[in-house]
This record gives sequence, structure tokens and C-alpha cells, in this order.
Amino acid sequence: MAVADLDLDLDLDVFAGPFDLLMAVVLREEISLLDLQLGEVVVAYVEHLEREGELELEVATEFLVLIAALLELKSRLMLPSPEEELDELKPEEAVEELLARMLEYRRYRDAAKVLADRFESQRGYLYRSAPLPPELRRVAVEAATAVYDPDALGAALGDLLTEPPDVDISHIRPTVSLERRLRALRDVLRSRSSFDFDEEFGNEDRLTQAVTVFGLLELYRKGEITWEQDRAFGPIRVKKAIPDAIHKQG
Amino acid sequence: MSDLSRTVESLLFLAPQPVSVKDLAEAAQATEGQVEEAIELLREDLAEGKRGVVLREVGGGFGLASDPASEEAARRLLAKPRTPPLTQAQAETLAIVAYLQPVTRPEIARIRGVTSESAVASLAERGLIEESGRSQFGAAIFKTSELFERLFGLSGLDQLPDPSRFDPSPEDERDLRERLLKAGEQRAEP
Amino acid sequence: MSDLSRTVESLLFLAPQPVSVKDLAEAAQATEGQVEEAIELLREDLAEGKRGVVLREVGGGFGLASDPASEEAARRLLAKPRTPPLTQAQAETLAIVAYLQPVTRPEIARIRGVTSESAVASLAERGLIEESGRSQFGAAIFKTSELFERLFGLSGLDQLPDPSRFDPSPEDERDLRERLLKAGEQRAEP
Repeated sequence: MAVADLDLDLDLDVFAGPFDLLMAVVLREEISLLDLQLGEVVVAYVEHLEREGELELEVATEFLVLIAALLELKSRLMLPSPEEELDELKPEEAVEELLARMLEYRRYRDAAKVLADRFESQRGYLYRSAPLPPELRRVAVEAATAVYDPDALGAALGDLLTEPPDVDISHIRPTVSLERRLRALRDVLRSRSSFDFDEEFGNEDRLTQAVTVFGLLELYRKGEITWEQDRAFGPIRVKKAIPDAIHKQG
Repeated sequence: MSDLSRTVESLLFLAPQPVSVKDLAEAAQATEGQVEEAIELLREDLAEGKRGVVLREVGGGFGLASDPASEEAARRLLAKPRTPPLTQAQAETLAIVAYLQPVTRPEIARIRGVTSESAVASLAERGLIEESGRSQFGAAIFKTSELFERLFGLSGLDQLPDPSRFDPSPEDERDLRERLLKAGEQRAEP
Repeated sequence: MSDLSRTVESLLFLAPQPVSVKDLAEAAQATEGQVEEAIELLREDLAEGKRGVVLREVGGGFGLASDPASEEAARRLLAKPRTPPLTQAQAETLAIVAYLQPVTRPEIARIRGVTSESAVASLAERGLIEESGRSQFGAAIFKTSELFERLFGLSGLDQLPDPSRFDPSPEDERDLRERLLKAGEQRAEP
């Protein structure tokens, strides 16, 4: 089973069709990576997963590797190094690059399987963990000289006393739930019929903002809101949908 | 050697303390009579002078001990402390035990925000910390050892770096414990 | 059983870690050749299925472990639950560290295609990998631990399966390449 077998239909701004076709047209440069919103592909994939209701792990990981490879290629296109001309990535080169990435990942995935099996087969062997008999312990203490610096303990305690900054943990363990962001959006819309996204949520951290945008997509899908944005990266004006247009209240 | 004798030998090998016949029987799912028979077999195999390990009956239970004849060799191999550099997890765990002792394992985990089994086990194995009883809820309680003070060149626990160096400085030990727990809970928040 | 075999068995019983032939020879005041002979004798006595304890060559030395047949009884006695198996993410991360060590976190993420923070953290917590310094850009560098070799029953890292056996077959590779390209050709058709 490979990603190419993934049964995922996409309906994007620049492309409509199955995922494997998208991969191919990107590789053949019929669509520029620069025009492709990879985020949309991911959202479509997540929705696909929701519909299917089951996660084919192998496909999911290959999908992620593939998207990551595309992101890397894209960022390379967007941020050419000064001495390098904007790299014209030929389709064959792109295929090779993607293949190399997928093959490298597969190698470790297969090694992981062997290691996991080995771990399983070795778990029955238990090792002894007991203190040394007193006569040996006594000698060990007598032979000990100072080798560690007490300041290392002070420093470790200092680290532990430091309360973690919010942003820092958010990218390690996402703490933003879509549900809560939906509630926040609906709260705002209860008192006002429209609002400016940046004014309302501009002070939130990036992850919260991103999830709030997902929330907007969800509310849009349910017909609760519409929005306007005159230009890319311009302000987003969110409007409550007129009541009779609401066909499904979440 | 019977299957049960082998199991009993395994159990005595792993247990850090002598084990009673009753506990052996429960663990091996056998009767006490069967365990006693198995021990009789072991007693012959592990009589003094036969192997490197001998069977001992101590304090109402049975345990394995190293053959006294090898004590000199053991001293040469083991009676020097092992002192590889501490990993971050070990340094944090050791700092918690040093400053807050006595401290329980769940408390260490709460402060670090992650379970700390392997750090606690390796510090105990190296003799830097030791169990000093159980809390009323049955959790193991740890404190630092004499070896710890030697290896850190401390003449006493009051020689630990003053936590008031940290800003804002904790006022006393209780305050220190509370602040560590609070920071730990924030770290662990999902 | 020879005196030296008995001494070696004693030392392995007491030592908290696997011990190398060299260290055993020093402690027992014997030559390495003599120790190797003594280990051969022990290896027969402590072969799998003979006693409750088996001799294992792990982590660059020799150590004693309990026979897997008594695992359940041991867990009942020591109230030690079975550690959970490795998750897919942990196994993949461990494979990358094992084969590429020393390796940085970003490199792990690059190969897996996803950030691997939590897999790295839990492997470190389980004591299977450890930090061994920082790269020139400040990223933590990881390697596998001695415990990894012990728990995976490896006498050394060279005992890991030959990585070339994970090379995709030329057929697989061709197949994958064709599938990627073929999809594009479908579009060219009217």
C-alpha cells in the first residue's frame, strides 16, 4: 500500500481531481508548487480521514512524509539562496527527490518493525536491580571523591522552577482545541453580526490563530458565517450568515 | 531441575530482599509445600562451594547471595563508584530529591511533568539516592545517600547551592516545594 | 565448576551492569583467556532452559538475567507491570537513532516527515536513548544507551541487523517511480 493508492479526491483552487494525479502534475510542473496551498491538501486529507472513519497508518505516514517533502521543495522555491538562481526543478529531479525521501523513510520504517519485534521477544529477560551488599557499599563510599559540581543541581532546580512560557509548549503539545476555538468564534458572533479577524484574534499566538482559521472553515461549511478578504494577507471580515441560510446548526 | 525450582531461582535472583515461602508460592502460583520442595532442590545445587551464588535463609525468607570466596574480586570490580556524567533527567531528579528530601516518586513525576522511573532507577543503582521507607499511601520515599554528599563534595545538605539564587527566590522549603509543583503541573498540562 | 567460573558467576550476580571480559579478568586477577574459558563453562551451565538464570552477552559484556519462562511470576512478585510495547513513532525514531547515531532531533524529523518531540522524549524517559551533547547549531544530539543494548539483547551496536537488508528492492523502487509518473500520464490522455 502506498500513497499513490490513496483514494483522496481534492477540490482546490488550482486543481480538482484525485491526490495521486495532483502529485503527478506537480512533479511534471503542470501546476507550480508555488500556486499550491499545501494546507488545503492537508485539510482535504483530514476530512477524508473523518469520512472514512479509519486511519490507515501506513498510508498516513507516507502521506506526511510526502507533504513534508513538498513543503521543503516549496520553501526552497520561495527562498532561493542569494548565489543560487531560482532553481528550476525539473520533473525528473522532483521525482527523484521525492522518491529518495520516501525510500529513505521506508528503510527506517522497516528497521523499526524489526526493532519493535526484537523488543517484544527480549522483554522476558529481566535483570537484577539490587543494592550492593553492605560491605561493598561501605568501601565504595570510602573510595569516593568529589567529581560532580553542586551547581549542576542548583541549575537543574532553577530549570524546574521556571514556569514554561505558553508559546513554547504549544508547539510541543498542542493545547488549542478546535472545539474551544469554535466556541470563541460563536461567542463573538452572539454579540455582533460581523468582526475583523485581526482585531479579534490578532493578539493570540500563531497556533491559536491557525486553529481559529480552521474554526472559520468549519463554521463556513456549516453555513453559519461568510467572510470577505479583498487581497491575499489582507484583513479578514467575518460575517454572521443570514438566519434563513443556516441549514444546519452545529 | 524442575520448572518450579527454576521459577523460584529466577524469583530469588531478581528480588533485592529475601522472599518468604508464602510470597514465592503466590507469585509462582503453587502451594507452599511445592515451593518448599523446590527450595530443597535448590539448596543442594546452591550449597556453599558449588557455584558463585549461594542460597541463604535469612529473616524468615530465602535469598541468593554471592559466594563469600569472591569478595576480594568483587571489591576490585565494584567498590569504586561509577560516575558517568548525569543526563538532564537524572540531574533534575537528583536536584528534586536533594532539595526536597524525603520525597516520593509520584512527587518527582509531578514536578518533572513526566514519569521518571528510569532516572530514579539509575540514580538508585549508582547509590546516589536510596529508598527510605514508604509513604502512608505506599509510595517509595527517597533521600540522598552519603555517597551523594561525597561525590558532590558536600560536607552536609546545608551546603547545597542556595535556592535563593533563583528569581524570585523561594522563601522556605515549603514554598520551594509548592513552586516546583506548580511549574511541573504547567509543564504537564495537555 | 572451576574456582574462576564461580568467581565470574559471583561478579556477574553482583554487578548492576554487564561486565566486559577485561574488567572480569582484572577483578579476578586472571588472564582474559582464562576468563573466556570460565565463561564458556558458565554458558553451558546457564544455557536457556537449564536453570532460572541465563547468561547473556549484552551491551559490550556479560550479564545474568532471569529466564523468560518466569517473567509472569516475577512481575507478580515485584509488582512490576510489563512495560508497554514501542509505539510506531517510538520504534521509527529509535531505528533512526540506532542506525545514524549520533543524530540530531531535526534530522529525525526530516526523515520521519513529522516533528518527533514526544517520541524522542518518551524514548529518553525509558532510558533507551540519551543526549550526548549539542551540534554546532545547538540541536541536541542523541545516541542509544547501554540499556538499549541490554533490553534488545545486543552484545553491541554491530549486532543490529545489517541495514542493507532494509534497502528497498529495485522492483519496489521502480514500481514506486512508475506509479508516481503514470498518474501524470493519465492526465495527458484526453
